[in-house]
Amino acid sequence: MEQQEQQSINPPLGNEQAKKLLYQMLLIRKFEEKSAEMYTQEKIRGFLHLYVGEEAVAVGVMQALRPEDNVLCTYREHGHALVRGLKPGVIMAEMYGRQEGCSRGRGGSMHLFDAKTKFYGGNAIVAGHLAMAVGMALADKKMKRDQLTCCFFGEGAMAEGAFHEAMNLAALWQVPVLFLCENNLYAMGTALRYTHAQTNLELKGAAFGIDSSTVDGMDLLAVIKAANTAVAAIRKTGKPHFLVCNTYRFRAHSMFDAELYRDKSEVEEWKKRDPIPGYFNYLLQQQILTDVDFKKIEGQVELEVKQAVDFAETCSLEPVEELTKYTYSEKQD
Amino acid sequence: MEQQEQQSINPPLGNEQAKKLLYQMLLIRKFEEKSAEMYTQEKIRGFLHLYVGEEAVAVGVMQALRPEDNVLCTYREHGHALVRGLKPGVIMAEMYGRQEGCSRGRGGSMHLFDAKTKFYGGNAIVAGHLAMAVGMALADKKMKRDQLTCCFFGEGAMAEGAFHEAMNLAALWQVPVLFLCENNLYAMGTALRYTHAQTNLELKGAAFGIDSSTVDGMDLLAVIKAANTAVAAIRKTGKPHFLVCNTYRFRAHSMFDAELYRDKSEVEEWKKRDPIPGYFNYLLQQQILTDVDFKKIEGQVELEVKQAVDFAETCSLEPVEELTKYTYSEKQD
Amino acid sequence: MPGQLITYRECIKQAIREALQADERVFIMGEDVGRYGGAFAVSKNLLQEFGPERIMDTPLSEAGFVGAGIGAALGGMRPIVEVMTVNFSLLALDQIANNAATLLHMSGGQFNVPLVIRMSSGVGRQLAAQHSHSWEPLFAHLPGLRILSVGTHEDARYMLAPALADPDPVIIFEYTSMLNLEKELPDSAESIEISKAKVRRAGKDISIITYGTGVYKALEAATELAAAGIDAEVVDLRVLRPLDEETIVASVAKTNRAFLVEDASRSVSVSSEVSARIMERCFYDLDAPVQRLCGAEVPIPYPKHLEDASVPQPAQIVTAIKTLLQHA
Amino acid sequence: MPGQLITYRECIKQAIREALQADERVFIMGEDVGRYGGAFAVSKNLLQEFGPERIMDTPLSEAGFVGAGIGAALGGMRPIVEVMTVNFSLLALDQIANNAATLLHMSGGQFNVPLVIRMSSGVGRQLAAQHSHSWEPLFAHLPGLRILSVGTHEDARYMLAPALADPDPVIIFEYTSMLNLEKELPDSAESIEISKAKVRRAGKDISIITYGTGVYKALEAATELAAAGIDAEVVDLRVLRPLDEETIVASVAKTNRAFLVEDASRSVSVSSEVSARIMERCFYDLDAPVQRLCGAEVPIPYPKHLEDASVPQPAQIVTAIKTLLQHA
Ligand SMILES: Cc1ncc(C[n+]2csc(CCOP(=O)(O)OP(=O)(O)O)c2C)c(N)n1
Ligand SMILES: Cc1ncc(C[n+]2csc(CCOP(=O)(O)OP(=O)(O)O)c2C)c(N)n1
Ligand SMILES: [Mg+2]
Ligand SMILES: [Mg+2]
Repeated sequence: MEQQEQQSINPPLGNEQAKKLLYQMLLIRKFEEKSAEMYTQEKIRGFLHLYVGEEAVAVGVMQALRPEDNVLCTYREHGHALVRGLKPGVIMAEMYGRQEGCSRGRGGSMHLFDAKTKFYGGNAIVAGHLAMAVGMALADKKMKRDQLTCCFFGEGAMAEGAFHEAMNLAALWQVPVLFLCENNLYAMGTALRYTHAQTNLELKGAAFGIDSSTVDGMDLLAVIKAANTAVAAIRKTGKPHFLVCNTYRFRAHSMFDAELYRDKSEVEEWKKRDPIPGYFNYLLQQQILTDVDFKKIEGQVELEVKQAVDFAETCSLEPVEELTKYTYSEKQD
Repeated sequence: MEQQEQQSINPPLGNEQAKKLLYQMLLIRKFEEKSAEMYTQEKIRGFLHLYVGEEAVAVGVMQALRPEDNVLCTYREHGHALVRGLKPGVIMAEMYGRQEGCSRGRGGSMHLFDAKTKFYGGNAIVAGHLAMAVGMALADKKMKRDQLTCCFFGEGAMAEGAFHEAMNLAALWQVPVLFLCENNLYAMGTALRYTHAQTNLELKGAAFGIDSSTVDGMDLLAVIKAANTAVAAIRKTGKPHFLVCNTYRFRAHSMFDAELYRDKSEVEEWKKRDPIPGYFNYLLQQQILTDVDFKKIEGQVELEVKQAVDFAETCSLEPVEELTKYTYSEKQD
Repeated sequence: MPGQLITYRECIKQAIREALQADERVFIMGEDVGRYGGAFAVSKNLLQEFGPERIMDTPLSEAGFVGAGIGAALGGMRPIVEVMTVNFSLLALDQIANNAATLLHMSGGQFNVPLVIRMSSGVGRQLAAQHSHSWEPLFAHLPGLRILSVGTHEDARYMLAPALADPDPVIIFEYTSMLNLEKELPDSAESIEISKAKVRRAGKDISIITYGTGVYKALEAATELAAAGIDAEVVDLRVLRPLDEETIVASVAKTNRAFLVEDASRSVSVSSEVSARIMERCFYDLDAPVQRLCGAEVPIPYPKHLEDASVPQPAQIVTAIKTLLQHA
Repeated sequence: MPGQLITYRECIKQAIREALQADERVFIMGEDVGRYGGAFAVSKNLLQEFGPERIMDTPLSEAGFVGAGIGAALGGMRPIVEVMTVNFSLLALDQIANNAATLLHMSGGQFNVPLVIRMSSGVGRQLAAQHSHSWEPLFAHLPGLRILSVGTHEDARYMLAPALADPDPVIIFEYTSMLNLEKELPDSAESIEISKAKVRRAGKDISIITYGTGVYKALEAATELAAAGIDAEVVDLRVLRPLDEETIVASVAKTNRAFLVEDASRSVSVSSEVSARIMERCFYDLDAPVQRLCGAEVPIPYPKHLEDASVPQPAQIVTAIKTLLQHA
């Protein structure tokens, strides 16, 4: 039965789906590399947090979600936004601070929002969105809507009291939240062992009686399986689940980070587990894709990223007169 | 060896010590009954939280501490203050709002403070003192002082993020804190099962890698044993320990509480396990005390409580001109 | 039934009941709102009437359940979150300031947060330093919030409905010390605007501008002043953010004098702001400098005489205004 | 070595190093102060110099480590707690307001809290709504705290020592946007008083009263005004609580006009308080109403042009003061 359930949750990847996932990972990678470039050119300002190396997590988890599910992320959310279906152009425009951006240019890199895809940020107070996620799931439960809320956060966020309160509330209320920890081993420059006395993060779920699991976040197929299992359980029981994805960020915390806190060799070691070649090799082996296909996809991605920049370049600044607009809702009369 | 260690930690109670413990429990009980009476007479105002039923916890834990250890409590702290060595008179004077009180009358029932006995309150923001306790222990560690910090709090407090952060910091920093949970099953009117998804509270220690234990808080001897064991471990290792004492409050949460949330029968059931007769019966059995001794002790306690009230009655109000005194320290020049 | 006495507590309770009856999306959540009956018995029996889905007891987790309230509001509900008292609200202030107050603007108008947070504020029960705060000024500083202060029975009864109808986060301050106070409730349920201050007593000699517990104190003082031939106008700010500057300006333009009364401690208070606005808008109308009578700059002590000394009292208002008018 | 340029960042760093060298009881704790080198590189290499016992990296737990700082201060240490930026400080505000600020009074004078909390504040790097707050007004409202604002290199270099010597909790606001700014540091380490405002430029026509990022902006404006024949005095408040009212009054008594500048949003701000105090103390000295130029009442948006529009700019100060003086 175990076996059967696994299978129904994880049908073998169809060719189209297989390609799409690769496309998504590549899109994140190239989009972010371009973003870094645009940052250097001072087209993008503020904080810019890149997800490079962690792509398998967003891609693997997001495919388990439905359009009606809610998604909440941190400030390291370009990847999630892209996979959730925000157009690269509106994200780039947002980072350019243009009003055609997904948040009218008001938010920048850390605050991507999109009502259409139920993408609730882009939240830059670490762990500040966890309780909101619980509340959204509570609303769904009260309204008897069959949908779940997926909340991404880092392992650093788990030291905040906010994590503790949100987990307890979700468990008490039995609401459908997927608590998705992206454990990339660092919170800025603070390594996991300096953040948590108990470094086996999954154990923290037990303190709230929440079902928990851990997966290799560098392995897309493993993430897909773990996410599908978790999501299926949430949909079935209506209860929260805590999933830890062990991953690594290849680049600095943000563009300001001199990376004094870790050895280059450690980064190089992890790069050997880069999720993109890892997954592509699997596709090669399975004869789902060829090198030629890869090049083709890569070309499409590069074109899409280029178009995003081109679009952002054409976009306009919000008139300064609109500064205070939307501080309060406009009167509906 | 287990056996041997147990013994050295728990020497058989001497007669004097046995009597003293009974005296302390009775003193808390009678002092609080008197306080309730004085509250009804409007001599005491504000919030008054009684500890009746929970006496074995404060008495059992406090005997394990040394004068140089730090003690932090909640607003339900008359008992702890008494056992720690604050004079009943200065506590009563404090509740009368008189300047001879232990906090110059500024604090009242919820804010007993005493530098001499290292009694750091009387803290009325639930869980607000836990992180302070960790900091005090950190100072001791840094200053290489061989002392520990004992921090009392209720099971309700454990739902606050503050609990989570304090536990993690104490574990990371390996500082000597005794986290002492007085689980009386209710946080105001909210029962344990509505406060915590995981009602086995001891399990929460594991989430931080903190050694934890649980004891029947209605049984003085059990509390003594558990407290001695925990304190010995802390003194030996310098690491924190989490001790849960399961207990029950016989009276309302505060004088404002109509107790709508629990059945009288539940309270009656628990009263059968009243720690005072329980302990006294043990002393009788062991022929350490007689009924006559009990009456004598009771008489002494009643006298002491009466004297406390008499003292408070003679005390004076702080002049209104001193209202803002000590908002900032007086200049030391 | 005009003429019937009702407590401030009962006014709040009726408002909540009505809201729960009127809209399925409304629910209350907070510590001890259900089984305990509310820390101040405001929600007594509502659990029995509406059930645990609508009257939700929460654990001690102020940041958590306020955050959840924001999320539930985003999800289409109309939560009334009760933070038992303002004293515990700082634990949730990050949620309020960084999420509730910013989401609409930061998302370019996409996500509004129709949340109501109620909390009990102020001194008056000898609850000492950690339980007697008047933190309205902190909240009144934050853009994106609407801050209401319930200084009368009328507002206690009728302000909740428009607050719930507001598409943005509204914070309602109620006052512990007034719960048992009985007054006649105006008969009409005339629709209350939560954008306007209200002149509670018209007068021509001086404007007493206040809010919260200050309103009845000011009215009491005004009655006494009237006996001394001084006709004071009493302005109840009601909405501490965004301030209704026009009502203030109109009153001061008429009386040419202003006296500000507030329980919160003086520095960087709502009265500071009102004084600054009068400076900016009414300087040339003023016959005398605006004066403030605010809370003492001190953690509130427990004993009655010191607690009383730490907030304005009607007698002080009377004396100060008499002096001010002699002077001018 | 007068004449040598030094960044604001380097000033802060030197002050911290000196404090660590001077007193064994001093240690720093906060997020990323050690291995990362400080979020803004202020504490770079201090870990290497002083070791992990004195430069303590903490987890993301603002309430926890601020509370621990209070405890360590009670335990005889002299902690410098760094809250990375003011934006995260609300998570610790309960600790600051209910513990640090009240313990001394509430214990009847028994327990003082010699704690210093530093945090970086303000706009200036396009960090958007959740990372651009100027929350000095919130802290300046709370009795029991001393609030310092570091508007110059001199204060960045010399304010920390007296803050550490203070027996009570001191909160120091530094400014992210000024970190890279180079200035000459006055040669002397003359002892700095943390109870006094400072006249940064003497003048006779108008008092520009400000703090923090406003100081250099005001000085810049004053230079330009001088060219137009207007002699502006610039008062740097420096201590936002308790306010040094005397310096303000003395300045306004001399110039008869005041113009207040502040990055924080306008309502219930430090400028409100200053305006109210001038109203109370200098009404009859004033030739014109006090004006305020404060931050816009809005969550700060990301794009440069909107960010710039949301805080005062020197050119606006110049224009406003020219208009004000014509008018008078
Ligand atoms: C409450 C809060 N404190 C501090 C910060 C500054 N900060 C931004 S990201 C970060 C590290 C977060 O680490 P983690 O949760 O592991 O996420 P990651 O960045 O690794 O994805 C810190 C300390 C913040 N944004 N919010
Ligand atoms: C932060 C905070 N929230 C709410 C309250 C109101 N309150 C006071 S005591 C209490 C219940 C605490 O329960 P618990 O921690 O179990 O301690 P007990 O009273 O049972 O000893 C509550 C909700 C408070 N004082 N502080
Ligand atoms: Mg991380
Ligand atoms: Mg309890």
